[in-house]
Amino acid sequence: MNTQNHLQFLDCEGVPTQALPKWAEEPDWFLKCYHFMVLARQFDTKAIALQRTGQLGTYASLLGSEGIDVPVALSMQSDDVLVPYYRNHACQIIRGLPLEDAFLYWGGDERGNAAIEMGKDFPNAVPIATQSLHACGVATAMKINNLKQATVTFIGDGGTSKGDFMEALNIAGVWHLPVVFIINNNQWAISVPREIQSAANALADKAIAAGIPGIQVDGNDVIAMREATNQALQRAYEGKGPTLIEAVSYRLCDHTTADDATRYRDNDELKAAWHREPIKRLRGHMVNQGWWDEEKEKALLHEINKTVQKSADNYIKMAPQAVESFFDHMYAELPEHLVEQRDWAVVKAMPGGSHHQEGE
Amino acid sequence: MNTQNHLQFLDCEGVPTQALPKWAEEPDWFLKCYHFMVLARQFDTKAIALQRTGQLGTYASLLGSEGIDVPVALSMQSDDVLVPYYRNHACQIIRGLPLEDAFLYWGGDERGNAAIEMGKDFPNAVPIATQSLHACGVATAMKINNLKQATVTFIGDGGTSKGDFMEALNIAGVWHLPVVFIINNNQWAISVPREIQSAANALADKAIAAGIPGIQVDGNDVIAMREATNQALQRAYEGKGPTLIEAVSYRLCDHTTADDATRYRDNDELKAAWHREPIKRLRGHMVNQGWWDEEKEKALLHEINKTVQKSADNYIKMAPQAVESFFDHMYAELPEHLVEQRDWAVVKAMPGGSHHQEGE
Amino acid sequence: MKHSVCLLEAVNLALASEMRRDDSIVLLGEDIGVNGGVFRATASLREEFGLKRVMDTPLAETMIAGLTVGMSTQGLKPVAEIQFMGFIFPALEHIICHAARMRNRTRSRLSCPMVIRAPFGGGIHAPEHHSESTETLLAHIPGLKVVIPSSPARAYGLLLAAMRDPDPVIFLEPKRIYRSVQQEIEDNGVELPIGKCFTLREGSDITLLSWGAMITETLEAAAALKEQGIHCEVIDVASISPLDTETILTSVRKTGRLVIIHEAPRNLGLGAEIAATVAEKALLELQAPIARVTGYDTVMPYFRLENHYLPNTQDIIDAVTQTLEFS
Amino acid sequence: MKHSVCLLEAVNLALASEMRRDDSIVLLGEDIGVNGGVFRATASLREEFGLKRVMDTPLAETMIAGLTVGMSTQGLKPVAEIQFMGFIFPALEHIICHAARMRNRTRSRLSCPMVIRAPFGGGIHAPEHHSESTETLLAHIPGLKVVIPSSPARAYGLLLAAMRDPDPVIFLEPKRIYRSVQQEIEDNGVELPIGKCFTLREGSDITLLSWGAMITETLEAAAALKEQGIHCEVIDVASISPLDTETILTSVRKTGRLVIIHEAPRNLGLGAEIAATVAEKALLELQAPIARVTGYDTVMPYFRLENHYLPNTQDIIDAVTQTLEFS
Ligand SMILES: Cc1ncc(C[n+]2csc(CCOP(=O)(O)OP(=O)(O)O)c2C)c(N)n1
Ligand SMILES: Cc1ncc(C[n+]2csc(CCOP(=O)(O)OP(=O)(O)O)c2C)c(N)n1
Ligand SMILES: [Mg+2]
Ligand SMILES: [Mg+2]
Repeated sequence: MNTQNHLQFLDCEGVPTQALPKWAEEPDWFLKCYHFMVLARQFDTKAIALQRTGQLGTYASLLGSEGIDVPVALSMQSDDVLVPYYRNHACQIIRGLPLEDAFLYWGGDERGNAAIEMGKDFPNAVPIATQSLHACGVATAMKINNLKQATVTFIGDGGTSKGDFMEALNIAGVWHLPVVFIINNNQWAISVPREIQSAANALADKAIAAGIPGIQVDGNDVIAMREATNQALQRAYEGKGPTLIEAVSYRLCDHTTADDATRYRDNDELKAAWHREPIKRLRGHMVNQGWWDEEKEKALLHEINKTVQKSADNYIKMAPQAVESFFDHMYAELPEHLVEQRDWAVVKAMPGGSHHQEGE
Repeated sequence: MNTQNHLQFLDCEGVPTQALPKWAEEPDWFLKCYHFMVLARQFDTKAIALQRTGQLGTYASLLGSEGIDVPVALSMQSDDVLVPYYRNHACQIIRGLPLEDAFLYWGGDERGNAAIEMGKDFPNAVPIATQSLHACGVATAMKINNLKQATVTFIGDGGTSKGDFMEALNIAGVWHLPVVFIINNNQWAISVPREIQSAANALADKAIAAGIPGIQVDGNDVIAMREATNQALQRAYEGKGPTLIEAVSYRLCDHTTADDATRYRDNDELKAAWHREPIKRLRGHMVNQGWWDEEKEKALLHEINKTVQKSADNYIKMAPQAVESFFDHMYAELPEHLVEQRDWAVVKAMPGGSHHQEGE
Repeated sequence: MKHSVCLLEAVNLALASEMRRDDSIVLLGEDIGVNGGVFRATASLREEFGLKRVMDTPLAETMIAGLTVGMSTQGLKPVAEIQFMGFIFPALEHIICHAARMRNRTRSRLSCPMVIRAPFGGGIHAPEHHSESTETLLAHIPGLKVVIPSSPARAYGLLLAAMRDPDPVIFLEPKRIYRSVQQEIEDNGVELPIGKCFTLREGSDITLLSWGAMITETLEAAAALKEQGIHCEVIDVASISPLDTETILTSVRKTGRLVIIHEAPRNLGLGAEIAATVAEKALLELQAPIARVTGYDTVMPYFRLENHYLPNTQDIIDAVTQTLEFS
Repeated sequence: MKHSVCLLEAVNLALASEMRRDDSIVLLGEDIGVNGGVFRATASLREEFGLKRVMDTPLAETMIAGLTVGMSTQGLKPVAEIQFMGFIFPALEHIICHAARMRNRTRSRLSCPMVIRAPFGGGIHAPEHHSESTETLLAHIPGLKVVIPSSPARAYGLLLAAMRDPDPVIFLEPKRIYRSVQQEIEDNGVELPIGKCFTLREGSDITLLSWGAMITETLEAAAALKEQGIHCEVIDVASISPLDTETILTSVRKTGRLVIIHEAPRNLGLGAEIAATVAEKALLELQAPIARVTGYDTVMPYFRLENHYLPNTQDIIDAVTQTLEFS
């Protein structure tokens, strides 16, 4: 098995490096893909701006992952299930998460995980790598219920070092689960570079340990990502089991808004990475194909800008949750002691109210 | 990398399947190896007998692992460190654990882990796979202190599915640690067969995920085991990093004395495995070489029988630990509340004494 | 149909019964299939329900818990077995960070109806790590329910309730009494309430609170004390989270005296919470300090000394006597 | 030389100071090297002590804990950082089953002198899982020591003690007050005792017990109450395991009233053990029920509502007032 076959179709300027797949002859998919990549990036810019002005909490930028998330989301069926990590806003938004709700989540409000449009998709996973096992559980349910569906789950390069991820690959192999694992190998786990995570030649090699297919893909190349994802999904739908895709990208941003990457990362490396970034590359291809021009670009930016701004405004206008909301979803039915504590919390939230309960 | 190279020198009858290494010309090592394998097996028989008569607790038989543990122990230097799982009595005994203490441990007495002869070796690990990480910690200490030593750690085939093991391979690869991982792949984890543990072609393939060398070895062939272990140890001593050895064997016994393998295991499979067992194979080779005969066999059995019997007698005669012993090693210095509780326990152990403390 | 069963068989009965009723229930764990579990709690279920509903897993507790969380969000009701409670630690991240939080995190969009079963407690002469009582670690976690049966009937009824609960339930089985008592129970699918204590014996002089295997010694002590004319009220806490504070307070208000008995270490054992709550809500009704008869704050010793670690009947009798003598 | 430092810098100072004194101390954790830790607790230590003593690890808490156990048995004194306490769960098996047990298991042949540091607690507007106070899970485990500083000086002195302790110490750093107060401390290598409370303020009317970040609000409440003529004794528990019961009892015997304040959930929070112990040993000296001012038994809400979860100064004042009014 040779997992190091680095799948690539477009070079950094968007020029094909090999014959393109048949589907790439039509512009429609590319236009849609480009639309969402630009949307994702504008959402990102806005989120950072909101954070800088105190209107959002610590935020994990998606910058540099557009070329992975967008083609993956576009390849999935709506009844597939997404089990994301915390950097898949682009994927989530395409699958239906309203922009408002995406802001809400990063604004420190649980309602950001509640949108009915998310269906059975999982919310963001903050504890690293735990999502890989949840995805296997979801895929097990699909398999038990004989559904022709697949589960797609993401993880960072750092996350691949945690036991959960490796246990997940392993069980997916043994149980032949309809699950697609996608590593966003953006080369950094906060300050820790890829080579300190593992001595594996490629992170895709971790598939070998689990006896499943693994492939390394250029994560800045949407054609390669679509190809790899589609094949993996087909395998899943056809009962042929799991696939591991290592999407090689670069974290073009700080780890989060609470991080300062200049403390540990070389500026030249970052510069070089910008040269490979996915939006420019796709635009290059579209322009070369005659599908895109300055004017269309301008119109798109304008439209998306409006959408994002409106969502941000809606987000900011949204009334906060009631205090009791953090009690109300602890259990399907609130136990006695929580009813009591909920009352204290409500009273405390009133002017002059106190947290401390009445003595007997 | 081809990890599936199944290393083997002797067939089931002890007939060479390929040219033997140079060192195999001399009988000494083989005689020693044979001695300890027989000792291990007799210890095992005695332990099971003691368990059946209520003089030992639940006991994990070593039957079928003699061909792995003995050559590994004989290959190690005394200042190497052993980090065992719970089925390495043979290895531990060769490294100095008195037979009495081995009985003591399985007799439910912590003193069985205390023998000064164990040096810095770890006691048995009951929580599966945790030892793999401890071994990496030990190897890290060796590396930091610039010692030309190696850490050797064992695990079962079942244990290779637990995150700890995979995290351990991974860190050993990244930090280039002087550690040798040995999988005793005895095909079963209690009732769960090897193929339900992993879809990997070989468990040795898990090395690829960590970017380290892995090799599959016939675990019933002491020559192969010595070769593989020696090479791995040399690599470690020379600062060349870790090695994973998958020793293919068979659990010739129940999982423990609390288990009944007939519930889940085919008798034919067991019978076939007895044909491959390590002691008969080594004896075949020694007889073929003219190093061994009936008479020597008889003398050895007699001698070892005496040794084992004497140790068992000593074990049974040993006075129990004082009650307070389970307090005295909780901390280097006993905190106040434990001093108080220790007193209650001592009083309670007296005739008519009670556990419950005096009120104030 | 009536069955004369021990606690272990009652677990098996409840699993089989509910699996017949509810197709969404699936079991997973180490050695639960052909082997029927190392204690035989799942014996013959593989035969009846097949590979897809009784799944032997690879050896990885983190994985078991993670799979369970995943499955439970998608319409299945997984019942996972952790072979011994001493091996539950790798599962805690998934239990604490996900099972206990999914409903709240998603404002009820997703939830985790799931059961994790594990035998626990000492006294069966087992090797190290096979005798723990670390229920505190689970009872402390908001979002979980933690249930401990102490008789075949309660095992049957509470396990049914656990499987029907819309939220994650940790079901701890006191293995020391897995086979100690047989009881006639009817396999009628009737559950017992989670979140309620069971008063096993009424009495007016003192309240004895316990759960799990220690109920045996607690009842023994109560019977012995009766001979001396002392009337103990014996309550099986059963649901250690959420706690049925009302029943406990009512009893203590009646008797004025309380002894709590548990195997777990004293420090931050559940006895602490119960004592604190009672002292807070019924201080003036207490006629004596609350006594706790517990395991020590040490590691459970290897089995040769484990009986010195475990509270026994005499300990309880002594604690009751002292509490009654207090003035 | 005197340094004016905040709690975070005091941690850094203690680490540097002891690493200079003791070659066997090595640090490991995620992002502790070049980055100096996500909070900068290990800033500049990589530069001073090199790669071999300040080790960035792959992202795996189980591994960090397992390595730490292994190293500690071989003559090193590892000090591991868990980036946030919310990520400590994968480390628990190694902490509970090995670090806490190695000495006992081997009758002191091997031991685990090691420190695990983790920032904990809410109030910094962090994402989910970055605000937990699950100290109960560690304090309940026999064989560990659990220490929580609440000022720069105590951070410095207690961390030195932790690094010199022959047994495993969990060192929890209240990140809400990482930078809130500057204090002059001398880098003189003088440790403070583990296992002892610190009386921060003497008073005769009521005892207030707390630890970590909540000490701030507790002292504020005491100051405000002073204005009303109420004299609070304020005790920083500091070592939550083993607990300094003596100092606590002495104070409560003097004041007759006790309020315990903590961020962790109420149910089985450490307040439960303290209240139970005090009620047991000093029942007759108590003039009012012990009050617990705590977090709720819910998941810590996302940060928009976290201030509603955290106890505040007014809560403490109210609890004191009610306790004093009790009769
Ligand atoms: C179990 C756990 N440990 C530590 C953290 C803190 N943490 C958050 S993100 C991160 C780095 C993750 O890097 P990677 O997996 O490469 O994903 P990326 O952020 O680069 O996309 C760390 C250490 C966490 N969230 N969960
Ligand atoms: C973490 C953990 N989970 C479960 C167990 C219970 N258990 C003990 S041995 C065993 C099977 C181990 O099989 P394997 O690793 O193949 O080793 P073998 O016993 O076959 O040598 C199990 C499940 C345990 N000891 N630790
Ligand atoms: Mg990354
Ligand atoms: Mg095995």
